[in-house]
Amino acid sequence: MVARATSLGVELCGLPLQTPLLPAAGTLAAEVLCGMEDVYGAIVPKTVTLEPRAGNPPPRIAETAAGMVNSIGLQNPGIDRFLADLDEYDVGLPIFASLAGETVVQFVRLCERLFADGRATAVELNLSCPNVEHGGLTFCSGPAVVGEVVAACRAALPGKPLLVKLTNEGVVGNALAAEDAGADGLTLINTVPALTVDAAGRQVLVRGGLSGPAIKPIALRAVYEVARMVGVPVIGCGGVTSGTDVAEFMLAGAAAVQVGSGGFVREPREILEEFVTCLRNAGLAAAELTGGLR
Amino acid sequence: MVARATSLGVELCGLPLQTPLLPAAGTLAAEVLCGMEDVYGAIVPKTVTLEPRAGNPPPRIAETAAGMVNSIGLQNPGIDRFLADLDEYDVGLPIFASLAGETVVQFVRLCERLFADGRATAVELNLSCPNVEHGGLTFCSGPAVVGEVVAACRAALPGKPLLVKLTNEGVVGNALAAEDAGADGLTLINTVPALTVDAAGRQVLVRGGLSGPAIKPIALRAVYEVARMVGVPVIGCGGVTSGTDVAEFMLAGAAAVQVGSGGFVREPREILEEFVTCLRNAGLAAAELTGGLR
Amino acid sequence: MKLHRVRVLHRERFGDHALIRYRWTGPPPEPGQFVLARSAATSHALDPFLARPFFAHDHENGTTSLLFEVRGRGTLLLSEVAEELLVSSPRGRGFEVQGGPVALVGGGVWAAPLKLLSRRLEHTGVPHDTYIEVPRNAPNDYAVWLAQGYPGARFVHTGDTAGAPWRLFDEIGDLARYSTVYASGPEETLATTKKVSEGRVAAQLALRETMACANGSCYGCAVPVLGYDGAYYARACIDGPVFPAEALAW
Amino acid sequence: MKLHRVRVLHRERFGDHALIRYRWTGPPPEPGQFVLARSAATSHALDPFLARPFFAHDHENGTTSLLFEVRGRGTLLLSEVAEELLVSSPRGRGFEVQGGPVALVGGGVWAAPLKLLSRRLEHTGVPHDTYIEVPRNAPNDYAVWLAQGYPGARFVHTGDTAGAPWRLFDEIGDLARYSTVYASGPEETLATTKKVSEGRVAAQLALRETMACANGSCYGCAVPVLGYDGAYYARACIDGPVFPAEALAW
Ligand SMILES: Cc1cc2nc3c(=O)[nH]c(=O)nc-3n(C[C@H](O)[C@H](O)[C@H](O)COP(=O)(O)OP(=O)(O)OC[C@H]3O[C@@H](n4cnc5c(N)ncnc54)[C@H](O)[C@@H]3O)c2cc1C
Ligand SMILES: Cc1cc2nc3c(=O)[nH]c(=O)nc-3n(C[C@H](O)[C@H](O)[C@H](O)COP(=O)(O)OP(=O)(O)OC[C@H]3O[C@@H](n4cnc5c(N)ncnc54)[C@H](O)[C@@H]3O)c2cc1C
Ligand SMILES: Cc1cc2nc3c(=O)[nH]c(=O)nc-3n(C[C@H](O)[C@H](O)[C@H](O)COP(=O)(O)O)c2cc1C
Ligand SMILES: Cc1cc2nc3c(=O)[nH]c(=O)nc-3n(C[C@H](O)[C@H](O)[C@H](O)COP(=O)(O)O)c2cc1C
Ligand code: FES
Ligand code: FES
Repeated sequence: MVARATSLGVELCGLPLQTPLLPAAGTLAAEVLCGMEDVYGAIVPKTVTLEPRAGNPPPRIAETAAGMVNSIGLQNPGIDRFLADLDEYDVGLPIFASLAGETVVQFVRLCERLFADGRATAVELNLSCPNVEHGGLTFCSGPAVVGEVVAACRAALPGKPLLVKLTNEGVVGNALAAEDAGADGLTLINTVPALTVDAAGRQVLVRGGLSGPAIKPIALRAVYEVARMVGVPVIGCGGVTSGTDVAEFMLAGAAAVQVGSGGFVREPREILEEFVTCLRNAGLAAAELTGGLR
Repeated sequence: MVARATSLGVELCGLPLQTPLLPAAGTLAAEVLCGMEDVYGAIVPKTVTLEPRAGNPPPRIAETAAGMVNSIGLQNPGIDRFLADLDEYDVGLPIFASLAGETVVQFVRLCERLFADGRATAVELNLSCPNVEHGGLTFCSGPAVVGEVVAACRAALPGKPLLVKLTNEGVVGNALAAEDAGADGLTLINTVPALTVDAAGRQVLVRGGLSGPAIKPIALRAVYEVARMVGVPVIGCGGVTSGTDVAEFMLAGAAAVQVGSGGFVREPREILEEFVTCLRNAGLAAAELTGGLR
Repeated sequence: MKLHRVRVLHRERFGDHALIRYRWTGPPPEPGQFVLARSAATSHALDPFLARPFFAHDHENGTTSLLFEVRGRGTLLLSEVAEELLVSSPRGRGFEVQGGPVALVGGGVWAAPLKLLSRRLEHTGVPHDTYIEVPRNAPNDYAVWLAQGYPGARFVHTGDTAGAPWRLFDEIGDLARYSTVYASGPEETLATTKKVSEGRVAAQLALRETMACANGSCYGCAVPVLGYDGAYYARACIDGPVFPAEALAW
Repeated sequence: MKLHRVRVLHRERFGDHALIRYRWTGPPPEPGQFVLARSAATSHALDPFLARPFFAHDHENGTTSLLFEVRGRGTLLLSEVAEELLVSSPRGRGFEVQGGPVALVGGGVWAAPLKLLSRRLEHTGVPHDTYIEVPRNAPNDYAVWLAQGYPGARFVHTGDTAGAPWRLFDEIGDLARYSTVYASGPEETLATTKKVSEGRVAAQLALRETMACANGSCYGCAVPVLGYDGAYYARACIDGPVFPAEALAW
């Protein structure tokens, strides 16, 4: 119901979205989409790679103060199976497919497959994955690498909105490089590299990425700094658990907002309803919040 | 009392410390040192600059999920007054003076003053401050800048232990550069750039640095990655609020551990006592924990 | 994840073990299913971040109960400050109940889901024996306290050292007289159950893999299992938390 | 910061205002001093991270009380889940009490420290009048509830719009008949007090600057004041929270 209120709609890269809320990649399975049709503006499936990936051995998650560290290792069935099952994600909303490769060529191959298939409305490049051609540094390790992979994918996706998802480290330089290379939008931020230690067991518990409320101030800063510098829309992501959080990200400059681990502890519909209350109190439409700091 | 137990002692850059616990720079005023003589291994006063600094206008702090963002702006009375009052920090423990400059020359000038004065046992360079010669990027913006300032300070402090405190961003490269340039130890990490937004007031609340438990997994990761790469000791810092946290940092590779904002919410003595309990349970001496992952 | 606000009806502590009963009028839990729980009083706080998973210990007349060990912050808050809880609906795949006779094998507080299972077996007339391992160093009256929940169970005092589960199975004797062994206990008990049951008797193990989303979204609760084309990681929250022993690639 | 575990003796709510009394046998608070408080029940949780500062509202016979507005997570937890509190010793520089007659000027719940101040004035025989501003849109019996704490106080119903404090001072009339005005209220009330007192009467203002360490370490609670050589930032936690109006560089 809420989602029908016109004041919730936003435009992203020329696409009208019924709400500014999106799931963050890797945090919402197709199995739980039912009943979410009016909550989200678009659906972002789990990142897919060219080949199937088994993922990392457990333990894969550890709770931390107001957050969690995960090391899933991009477990996914590969692009063939992904496309075969893509309709499971179809709840009448645009689908933004999240892609990751180990080489630029793999990224391009994935884009070509997505483009040929045609069902995904937009593509989100997950650049926080290791680049095997650069000694395992991620595709976010610097503007040159970002520019290269984004330009290559841009060419493979004529006319299709291309979002680029970045890590916090070096975010301003990487964002500018992505925009220069043709990105239509930027998703900020992926998880922050982190570690948990089991002191009693004297072992590393999980070496992975930090998400959740703990990183919200870091993500807000990234959105704020980047939105001032680029001309393309920014999608905020990191630690959203409430409607106020959504408003904070939009005020900081985001055109839309992703909910990741916050969806594990709150019902996304409740987050949206709180956001509606924020809008009512402010007497503003969702789209008016973006960059609406006084 | 606790502090006398020999099993708590560690060695840092050739200095014997009675405990591995230090206050983080800027988080413990001289006024509250009384009674802390047996808790800490050394005292780290607030960062001092060449000239007095008024600091930033309020609001300077905002609470966040399991943490806080601060933007104090290095309010301090300048090196003259600092040295005049330095004895206020003298509780019979070594003093590690934290220094910050806006140029390499200012850093060197500060080192010379400290060296001439002689009372500080060691120096900690706070490189997370803006470098006016590099368009306001911090002195942590890359290995070249780090190398330059560290080498210059090294030369100005013959024979005095030189610690270099780094930000998380680019920490491995910067750490290697600092070591190459002659650092005797590395303090990891300073606050993480962050932002808080007041959604109701539609304004930025504080644009500053995130500290507290929220960043502990990020700091642990930095310590872990750097300690594996360098030969000099690492001092862990970020989100410590308990004795278990101290143990986690040492297991991840830290030779000593700083308590910053955790001291605002817990009594440092209690943290040390919990750490003693950890050691007892493990049947280990403090120094044996460093890098003691199984 | 949708969490429902429910009223706590009863709260009990024994040492570091806690029993909580709450009003639950939603879909009743199947044996071996779990719920997520957090203290409603502290739900404004963002730490602890995740809700905690617990097996449904029992369910009767609109009352569900949880039996758990107080380990860290989450369980401490649940055991102390919670007039009201936030709980999920029962989730996951529980025990599959077929014919009997069957054996229920539990370890201490982690026998939790066996209570609801034995109620179901009682109800459907499946003959079953219940064995519960109690560490030798447990307080004297621990078994007595635990026994309230498991009428007719046999409490086996094992050593607190490694190898304890083997002693348990020595006591149980020939497994071939059972059609299925249902196990819920410490990791070692589960592993031993898998070993001793292999080729002799079907076994179903209730796993307690760390979870985040609990709805299949995060792939955090990975359990290595054998599929048609080799081993892969199943998700304990939706493919389990109960797995057939032979499916586990341990 | 050392926090002490204390028992809550009494708890009261009126709308979004709360009154808490706790047992305190440490050094008694001076009027205008503050304490840090957090709920002991949730002290294992790391969020909310910081303890919350509150003026000592009252103190008598080993019982300290706090009067506060329930605003966010911290005050909500304090008002709901706290059989026990963790509190600091009274801290900071409070009101300086000299001769009289004096005026106490408060705004709603934020008049909190004036209660202890009036007790002190009563005790030392300093004549004083108390004026407390109540927003016109407050519930009918709000002033009645508040009045329990301030016998003899005059409750002035102001508008809820900007300019309210001016109306308050209209009611108070000529300030020159007082030697000091002590003010504790919303920011606007403090600012207005500074303005109207300038050159007429000494004024002392109780500030509620956001705090982290509360012991002078973090420089987070900066208040711009006029020093010998120009304006600088004082620390509200140790140089205040009460400041002479003329010292403030607002
Ligand atoms: C499906 C399922 C059902 C469960 N049912 C029960 C039950 O019926 N009764 C019961 O007592 N417990 C049960 N558990 C375990 C229970 O969820 C954990 O003990 C609880 O989450 C710990 O929370 P805490 O905040 O107290 O501890 P934390 O503070 O989170 O952790 C305390 C210590 O335990 C360790 N720890 C926490 N969780 C795990 C884990 N899953 N595996 C290994 N180590 C861990 C931590 O590393 C830490 O050292 C179940 C778990 C699952 C997944
Ligand atoms: C010395 C001192 C004495 C105080 N005495 C009293 C008292 O006697 N009675 C009383 O009701 N309050 C008093 N306060 C204010 C009280 O500490 C805050 O209202 C409380 O900390 C809010 O905590 P919370 O967790 O409920 O709100 P939060 O969740 O922290 O915040 C709720 C909202 O209030 C805003 N907020 C929080 N703190 C402040 C602040 N200091 N200034 C401006 N906005 C803020 C936040 O931005 C947020 O929008 C005092 C403050 C100080 C520094
Ligand atoms: C369990 C888990 C799995 C994730 N998987 C992916 C993924 O496949 N692709 C991706 O781009 N980001 C992935 N992320 C990162 C999130 O999309 C998001 O960027 C990050 O978690 C920060 O947002 P949050 O704090 O709201 O969770 C994952 C995060 C979590 C917690
Ligand atoms: C209020 C405040 C003031 C700080 N001032 C300084 C400073 O002057 N110099 C410095 O090197 N670090 C400063 N820091 C950073 C801390 O020393 C520490 O690196 C950081 O807070 C992370 O540790 P923590 O999480 O334990 O607080 C400050 C931190 C805080 C919270
Ligand atoms: S807990 Fe997230 S997939 Fe199982
Ligand atoms: S609150 Fe830290 S200096 Fe005042």
